[in-house]
Amino acid sequence: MSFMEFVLAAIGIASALGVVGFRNPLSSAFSLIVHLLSIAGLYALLGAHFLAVSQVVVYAGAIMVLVLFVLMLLNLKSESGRRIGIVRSALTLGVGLVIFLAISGPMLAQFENIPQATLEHNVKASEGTVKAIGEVLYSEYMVQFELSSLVLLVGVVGAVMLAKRKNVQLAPREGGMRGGN
Amino acid sequence: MDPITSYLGIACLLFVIGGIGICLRRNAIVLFMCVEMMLNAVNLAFVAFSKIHGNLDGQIAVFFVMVIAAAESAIGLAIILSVFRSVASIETTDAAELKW
Amino acid sequence: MEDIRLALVVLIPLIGAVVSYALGRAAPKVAGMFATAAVGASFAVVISLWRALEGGQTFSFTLSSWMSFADIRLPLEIYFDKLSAVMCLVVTGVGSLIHLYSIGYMAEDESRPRFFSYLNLFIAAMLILVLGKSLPVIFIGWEGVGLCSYLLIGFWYTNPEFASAGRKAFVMNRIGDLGFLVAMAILYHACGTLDITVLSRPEVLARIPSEMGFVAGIALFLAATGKSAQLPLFTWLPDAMAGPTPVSALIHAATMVTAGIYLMARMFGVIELDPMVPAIILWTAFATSAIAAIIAISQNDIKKVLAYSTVSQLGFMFLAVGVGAYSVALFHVVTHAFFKACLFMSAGSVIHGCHHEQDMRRMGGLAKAMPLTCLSYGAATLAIAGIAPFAGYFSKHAILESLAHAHNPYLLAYGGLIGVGATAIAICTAFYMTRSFILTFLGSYRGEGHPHEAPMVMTAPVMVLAVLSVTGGLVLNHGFFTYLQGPLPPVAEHAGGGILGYILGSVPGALGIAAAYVLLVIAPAAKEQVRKVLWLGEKLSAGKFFVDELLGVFVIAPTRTLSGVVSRVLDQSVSIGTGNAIGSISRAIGELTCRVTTGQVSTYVLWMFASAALLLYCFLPVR
Amino acid sequence: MTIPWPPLSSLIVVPALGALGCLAPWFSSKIDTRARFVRVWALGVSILTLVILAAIARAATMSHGAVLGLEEAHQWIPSLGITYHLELDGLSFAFCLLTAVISLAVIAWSAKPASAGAGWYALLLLGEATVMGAFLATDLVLFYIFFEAMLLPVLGAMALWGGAQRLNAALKFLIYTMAGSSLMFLSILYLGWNAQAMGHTLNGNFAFEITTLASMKMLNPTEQLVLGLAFLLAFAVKIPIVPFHGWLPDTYREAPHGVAAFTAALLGKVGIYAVIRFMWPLFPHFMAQAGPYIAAAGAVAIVFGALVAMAQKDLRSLLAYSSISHLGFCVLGIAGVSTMAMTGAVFQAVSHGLITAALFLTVGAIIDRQGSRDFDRLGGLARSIPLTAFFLMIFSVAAVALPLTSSFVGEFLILVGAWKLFPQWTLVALLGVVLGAVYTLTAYLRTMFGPLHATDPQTGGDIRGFDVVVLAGLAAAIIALGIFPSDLLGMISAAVEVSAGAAVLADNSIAQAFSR
Repeated sequence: MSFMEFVLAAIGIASALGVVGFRNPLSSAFSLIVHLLSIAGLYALLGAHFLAVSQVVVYAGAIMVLVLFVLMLLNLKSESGRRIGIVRSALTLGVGLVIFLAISGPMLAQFENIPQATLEHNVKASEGTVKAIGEVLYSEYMVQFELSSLVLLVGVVGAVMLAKRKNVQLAPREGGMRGGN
Repeated sequence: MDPITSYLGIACLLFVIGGIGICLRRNAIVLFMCVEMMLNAVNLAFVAFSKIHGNLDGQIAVFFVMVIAAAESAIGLAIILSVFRSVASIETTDAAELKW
Repeated sequence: MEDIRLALVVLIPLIGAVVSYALGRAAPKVAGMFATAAVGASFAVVISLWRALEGGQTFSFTLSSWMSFADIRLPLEIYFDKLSAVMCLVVTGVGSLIHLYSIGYMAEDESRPRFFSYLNLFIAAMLILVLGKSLPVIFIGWEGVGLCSYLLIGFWYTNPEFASAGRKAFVMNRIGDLGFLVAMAILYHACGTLDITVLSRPEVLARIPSEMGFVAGIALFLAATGKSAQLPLFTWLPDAMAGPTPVSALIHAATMVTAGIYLMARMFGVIELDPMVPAIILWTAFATSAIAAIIAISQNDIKKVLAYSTVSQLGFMFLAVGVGAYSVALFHVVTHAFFKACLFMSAGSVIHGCHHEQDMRRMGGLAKAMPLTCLSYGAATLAIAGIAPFAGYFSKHAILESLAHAHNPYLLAYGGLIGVGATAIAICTAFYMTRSFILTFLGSYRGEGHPHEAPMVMTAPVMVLAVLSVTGGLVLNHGFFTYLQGPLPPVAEHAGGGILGYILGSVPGALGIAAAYVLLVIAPAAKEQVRKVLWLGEKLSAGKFFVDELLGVFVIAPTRTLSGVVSRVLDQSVSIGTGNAIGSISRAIGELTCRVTTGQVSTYVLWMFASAALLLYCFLPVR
Repeated sequence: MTIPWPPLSSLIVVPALGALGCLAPWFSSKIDTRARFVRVWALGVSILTLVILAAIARAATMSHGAVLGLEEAHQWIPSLGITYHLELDGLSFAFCLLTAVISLAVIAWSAKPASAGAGWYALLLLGEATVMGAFLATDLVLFYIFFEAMLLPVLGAMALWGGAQRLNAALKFLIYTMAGSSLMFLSILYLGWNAQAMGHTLNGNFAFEITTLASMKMLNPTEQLVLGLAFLLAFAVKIPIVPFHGWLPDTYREAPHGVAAFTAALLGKVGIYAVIRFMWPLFPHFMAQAGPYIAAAGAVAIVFGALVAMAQKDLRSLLAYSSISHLGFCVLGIAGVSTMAMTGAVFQAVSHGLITAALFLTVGAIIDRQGSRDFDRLGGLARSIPLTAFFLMIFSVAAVALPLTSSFVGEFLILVGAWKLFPQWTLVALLGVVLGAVYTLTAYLRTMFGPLHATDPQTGGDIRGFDVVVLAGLAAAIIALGIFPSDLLGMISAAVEVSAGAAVLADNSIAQAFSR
């Protein structure tokens, strides 16, 4: 593991913890930006150049701008003072630990003994340059690519529709049929 | 530890951190960000797999995930906005209308 | 032989009921006349039928096939023989007189149309009762007269007590009807028919199993006790005096209450299947008659005296039934119809004349104010007291005589005792009737206002009945028993005749009259002495033997309590409660489990992750 | 298999289409004149149904003599052996006639909930169609569908226009009946599967048609016991037999008057009908064993219902419990193989339908006009509303089974017929005759007699117009059936004998059990 990789991974994990840990959502958002950038770095180190750039542009750029925009719009406050119960925290951490062990254990075991030669041989084949990605995308994944554009279109229209509606109040809760005798 | 498997380990860790965040936080936007974080963890694993297997399929998958995530974030944030309009809060505890 | 006239007998009063009401809505005065005319017309048809009834011929008419289907034959058929003829003549004859009387009595009542409509309806029902060819058809009339009785007792329904009296009469009759239904069920299954002409044949009756014979007989008698006010179901009759007086005269003296005797006479074959049944009838009748006579002594309401007297006389009739002298019982039914209707109508005239005063203590000296009424009441009193040659003498005498001839294995040596007791009751009867006469008509007037004689339309029918009370017995005495020998068993020939016989036979009545005259007029002081000696009797008499109270404590109150307990405990708590409890338990489980859905996304996600962790832990090898 | 003209299906289809027609847009307008149109339309449809029924019966009696026996059969779901099979015999005819008459009466009755519009008539016509279907279907699956479907209109009308506790009552009704009938559905499936497993069916399929199933005699006593109990539970809830009556007081108290009349008159009758039509032929052995218990339940219901009715202070509750009491007679009648008692039970069911519907309508008129249903707040009404009092008297008298009313015929035949089989229970049942008189007359006394209690004499008006025609028609029907019942009795008994006769043939033990 190279130094760069180590640093980026450390920043990524730390900023991830920051996203979860900061009480102020704005801090979380900025922390997430840092996290996304560090992941972009890791992509670059893995040879996925196009994805690294996309990550910066789409995630750290567009999506996070949107998030920040919404946060500003909603006149954000810190999360209300209600504390998270100790039991619940413990339970969550325990579950997290189990999942981590359960996933990472077998996965690491699966790929532990990959010969170095294979990896080095693969470096060239898996180098995600814009050209390489483009060739695959516009040949093998042509249909999916076009469909994804549709998804984006629907997303845009839906977002506009949802955000546009005004004066729509949820009906007040009714007692329903829960009247006892 | 092998460098490439350490990527997988990091991905797992990030995924779990995101999950823990969803379980513990109440702010809908933070929840949303945690979801993005989990997606990123998986993306990272995909890229690592791409390298392990020596082809670009993993990276293509990441590309599509990004596209979907972009659409999802647009819709998700719009939903958060309209929920905020009706309950004047973006804390998930306050929007519990659908229970029972 | 089919004869359409038979249908007319019933249909004319029925149509009269509808038309007189409809007419009466427009012109109230017409209602009474029309109703009277209807009954009169029916009477005329009955006479024409009766005269055609020669040489054992009978008439019948089928109105509808009714409950006939598959192999079951229960047509709605009416039937006219000598027994029916006697009853029909009494019902329509006395009935038309009472209708006529009612025109005057009810002249000031707003609801006259309703009254006459009910009255006509009653006549129709009573005619069905006595004309029915099978037990279910008799039951139609049986229930029909009960309904009319209910409606007429509660005629002035704005007084809740009157309405309750009607309900009491109906319910007590219903208890008797149970017996009727049971008897029909037994007879149907044993004999395969309910036709009374078939059921009187010995070879058909022989098919009834012996233990069922007893049950059927007792069940029929139970029916009769309800309708004819015998122990223990007689308390409704005095209460029934709440109705207008013509109703009391027609229904609760002359006709409906004798239906029980008619039924006994019709079904005598069943009654006599088990000798235990006549014995029970005899003792019940004796007890009823004695109790009612004793109660009548201490009554002050003129109608109540007559009511208890009716119960007592009905007991007398059942005495005759108990010893198998059915035509004698029927004879007393006829004479009783004459003199009791006369008494009631006279009493009605008195009540009418005294401005609806019924208490004898506030009457007195009315002989001067209403001489005609006094005359008729006196004649009827002599008749009921059993003074020769008045009508009551002959029938009572015949009953006492048939008691002497009684032979029933269950009576053992007590047959004679009943004869003696019945004579004592006869004395009693004479006593309280004379008492009522003296209190009402002799002495000086103790009430308020000016009593006046009833109008012609009322006195005329009363006089007719008075004449019948005087002569009816003498005229009928000769032919009556032989006339009824077709449908009824013959009775032992009685001596009766001769002036000496008349004088001896009148002794009990004369004793009673004399005793009453002595105690009330000649030596009132002695009355207190007698009261002291007979204090227990007086207590019982004044308290009406506490039959109502006993029924209240042992029947009505337990039923009420049971009703409340069943309603609250068995129904609300147990049946419905169990259902509700099951519902509540399910709901509680639901309430508990739906706590899982908190509406908190974080919690859901935690559940999801935990489940995923569990799955992963189970299915992936964890290093 | 000949399909008569008009076909039997028209008895179901005409009211169903009529119900759809009620909802057509040209009726939905709120304008008064148009609202009147929908009433005329519904009346026309229900009259047409009655006419069709009469025409079918007339055509059948012309060609077949007194015995009706019309069938209409189509394949429906051949792969499952489910057929669309309708049959009109005397038994069905009696109940179909009742259905048509009661529907007509309830639709013609002018008083309906204030907020009810075209939907009221649509639901009533739908109710008529489904009940009609239940009385005609001979395929068990088809019967089950109608059996459940007839709940919907009633529940809908109750939930929409009922009293204050309407939702609770509707829910209770639904749960009770569903709990009862779900086991029956399983049993029906078992029957169909069993027929296939035993290889008795034509094409190796399931079979659900009653005559096919009954003729197979394939159930052993244990199966009969289990399946019979499941069927019995469904019908015991529906009739209802004590102690499965928990839904009834609430339903009859909360439903709008017309719906209460409809429910009381028709729904329970399906249970009576089904016991004769399905249970006796299918489970003869079980029925022979259970007969005394059913008779006991009937007798107990008579006395129980009467005692509880005596304790009621509310007119509608009193009617509810009196209904339990009167239906006890029907239960007593169907407990054993006796043509007399069974015919009487069917007749009593028809008669009770007419009387109870009439009573619910009359009492509804009193409650609506006096604004109270409590005895303590009523009284002396005979003077202010004489016409209502007159009709209430007629129907009360009919309810206590006075002769020359239809209920006497029914009760008399039941009591006399059942006496031979279950004398002890018949004696218990007879007590109900007395108690019935007590509570009925007490109710009449406390509403109509005595001093006037109503606070404002202006509130109460007498019934008038069309309502008088409805009540007079019902009264005429009750009395006509009381005087001339023999034709209907003949039709019913012919069908009952077929059903009970099949049971006797199928199981010798019945012949032994009931031969004396």
